[in-house]
Amino acid sequence: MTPDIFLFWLLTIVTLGGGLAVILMTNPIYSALALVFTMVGIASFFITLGAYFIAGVQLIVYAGAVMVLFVMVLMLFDLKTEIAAFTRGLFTGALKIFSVGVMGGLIVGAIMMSAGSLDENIAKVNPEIEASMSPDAPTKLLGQALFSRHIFGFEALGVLLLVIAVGTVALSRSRGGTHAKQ
Amino acid sequence: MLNSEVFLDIGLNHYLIVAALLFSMGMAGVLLRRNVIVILMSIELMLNAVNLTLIAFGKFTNNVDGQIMVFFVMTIAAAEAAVGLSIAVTIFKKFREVNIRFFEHLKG
Amino acid sequence: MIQDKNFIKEADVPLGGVIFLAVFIAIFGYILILLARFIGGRRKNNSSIKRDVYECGIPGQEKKDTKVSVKFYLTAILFILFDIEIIFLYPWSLTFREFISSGSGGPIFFSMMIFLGIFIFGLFWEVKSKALEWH
Amino acid sequence: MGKDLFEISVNGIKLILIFLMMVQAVPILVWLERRGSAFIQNRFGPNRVGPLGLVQLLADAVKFLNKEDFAPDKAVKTLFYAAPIFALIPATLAFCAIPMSVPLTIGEYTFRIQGYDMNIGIVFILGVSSLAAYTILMAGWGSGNKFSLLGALRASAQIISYELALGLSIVGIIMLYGTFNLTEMVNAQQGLLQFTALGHTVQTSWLPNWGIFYQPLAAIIFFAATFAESNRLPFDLAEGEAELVAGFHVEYGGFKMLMFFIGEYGHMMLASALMVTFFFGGYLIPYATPETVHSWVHATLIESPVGANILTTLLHFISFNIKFAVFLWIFIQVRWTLPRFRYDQLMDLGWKTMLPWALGNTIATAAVIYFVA
Repeated sequence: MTPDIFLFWLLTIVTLGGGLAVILMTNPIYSALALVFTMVGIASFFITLGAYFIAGVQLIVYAGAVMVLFVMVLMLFDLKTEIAAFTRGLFTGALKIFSVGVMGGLIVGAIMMSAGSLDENIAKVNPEIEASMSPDAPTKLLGQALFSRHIFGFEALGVLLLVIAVGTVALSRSRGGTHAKQ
Repeated sequence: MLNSEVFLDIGLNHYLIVAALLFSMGMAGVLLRRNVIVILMSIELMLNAVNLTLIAFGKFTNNVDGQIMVFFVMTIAAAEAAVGLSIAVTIFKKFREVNIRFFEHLKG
Repeated sequence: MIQDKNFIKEADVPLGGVIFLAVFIAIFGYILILLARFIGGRRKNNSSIKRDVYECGIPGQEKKDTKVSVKFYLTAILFILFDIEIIFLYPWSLTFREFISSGSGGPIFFSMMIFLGIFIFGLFWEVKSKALEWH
Repeated sequence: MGKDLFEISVNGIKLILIFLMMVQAVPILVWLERRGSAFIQNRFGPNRVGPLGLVQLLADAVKFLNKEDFAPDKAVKTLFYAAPIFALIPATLAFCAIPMSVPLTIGEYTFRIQGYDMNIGIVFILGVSSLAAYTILMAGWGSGNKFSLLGALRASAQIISYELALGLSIVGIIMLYGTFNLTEMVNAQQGLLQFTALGHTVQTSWLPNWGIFYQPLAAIIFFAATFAESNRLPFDLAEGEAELVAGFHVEYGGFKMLMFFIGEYGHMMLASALMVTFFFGGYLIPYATPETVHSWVHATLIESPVGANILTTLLHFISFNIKFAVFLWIFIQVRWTLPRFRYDQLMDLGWKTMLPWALGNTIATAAVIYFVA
């Protein structure tokens, strides 16, 4: 029972618990904080999977920026615990839960079926990372791949972010703004 | 079925199943909840489940493209959350209460 | 003796230590609060005025929800967008020297300068469009 | 976490010791602050309780413990109590990643004088310290008070805006050292200042090879941004203004208030430790590399190898603490010398001056590395 196996099961419980809490909590602020918990759990999953830089990015971008926006918006428009948190109608609700269960079951079944299809002779640990002595080998690998083969995608994202920045400012200045001239 | 081998050596399937469960939770959240902001959060949860699958495949096939894909998915997810929330805010200003059924009254 | 390189490879990111420390601090903080509640003085005067919301002495006039300006969430959105552009800078700055030494530094440098150009244009537009005006 | 049980337990105790060291350092810093401010304002400061008022802080802690544990009616209980607990976590997690001395080798074990060695040092510290905005939002929302909510939103908006400038100034540092790992950064700052420009190397004889000489602008921006991160003056708009009284912790009293202080001082300690590690050579003694110090100690002072190891580690730990104390004093000094910003000046400074300057610094560093070095 080496530590990192125990760690995996601990993280599974934390992340899946957080995921459930996001859906079941009636007060949206509690579900937002549960989502922060899930994000940190997924960042720890990335660490156990060896993608250290992506775990750092997940912590900074998701847990540190996107969720702060969610919590801030929820607090700005203080939504009390709503009465009608879930969809009305017992039958439609049950139908939805049933369809989600079927989909989840199909995915898990597909995973179990394709258990052995991944050929086993892939080295347990990435040879390039193992070879280089510097601690930043995994991130350097990522950087080299990102800027040698995926430069176009990287530039396209730069333009996308500019478009979003302009869009949200225009959207927020629409007539709804509290300071807008009604 | 619960022999110790399943519990002890963590393979690719364990990560995929965890990601699948997270994905179905996100989908259930989108279907069941009425508050626009909680629906956006469930979409974030689904996107994170996809990220987890990408990274798991990246590790077990020693290929770094999975991590680059996660990079791009994160950017798009953050952009989507930003735009989605500003729409939800404009709705809140008009109808003083954020609920999914107000979306039909949007013009244009 | 002092600085052997391969020592770093042993556990790249000791996640166990991080989780253990976080849990320990949470328990430590919780015990502190319980301690303060247990040792703290008994509630002699528990009038409703005391438990009212603190408004510099004036009894609270209105409910909690207020009209709060839109600037806060706009800053948060712009923060996310510019934060992602900074995140792209990290792997670039790490591998910048390797790319130069391996000869192909030119395209990397100029592609990042284009990216930073877009970043600066976005920031310039935000400043000019008075989106961040905290009047 | 360690090869066998002994090493794991040592690592665990080390983590707890670093956390307790931070919690213990807060009363000393508060005492230093009150005496320092008294010295500046030409008065005495606490000197009644015990010699030079040192026990005053212990008395304050006991007084805080005796305070009644009060929560207003409108407060959201769980968030109200979760906020002070969560205030301690980010600063300590980040502080434990900072190398404080040379690794100590006793027998076949090698212990590092730092909580844990991360191969993504800086990114982990940035990620964890970006979680600090939640404790403020939780406190603001949890105390159910309209003013504390407004104070919390202002404080978190301020922290967010300055995190951008912080992130960008760190890019310059990563380009300089070419690594995320803090131990590698400190090792890169050994010896004397030398750099290669257009082919030939320039060697100075008396300047140590510290980061401040390569990246002065990044150091200034980083230092100013960390002031805003820890809500220290002149950036403490959250609780400074007249109508906000005490900002997000207006409804807190007794020990919960003290925990917010511990969080704030924790961020202050983290900021000064990072300044020392990035720009002032971490635990290195200015003109000597760890090997020369070890051989000097082995030759002159102690014969036994284990003793020499311990002494070299101790010397480096003392050099780290001296630089650390200098920066803590600067943090306290600035509080009593600079006036407070208005809120729109504060946000303008963050978005319209520090961010462009940090961008300019990144572009300039990249250009110098590409064209010159």
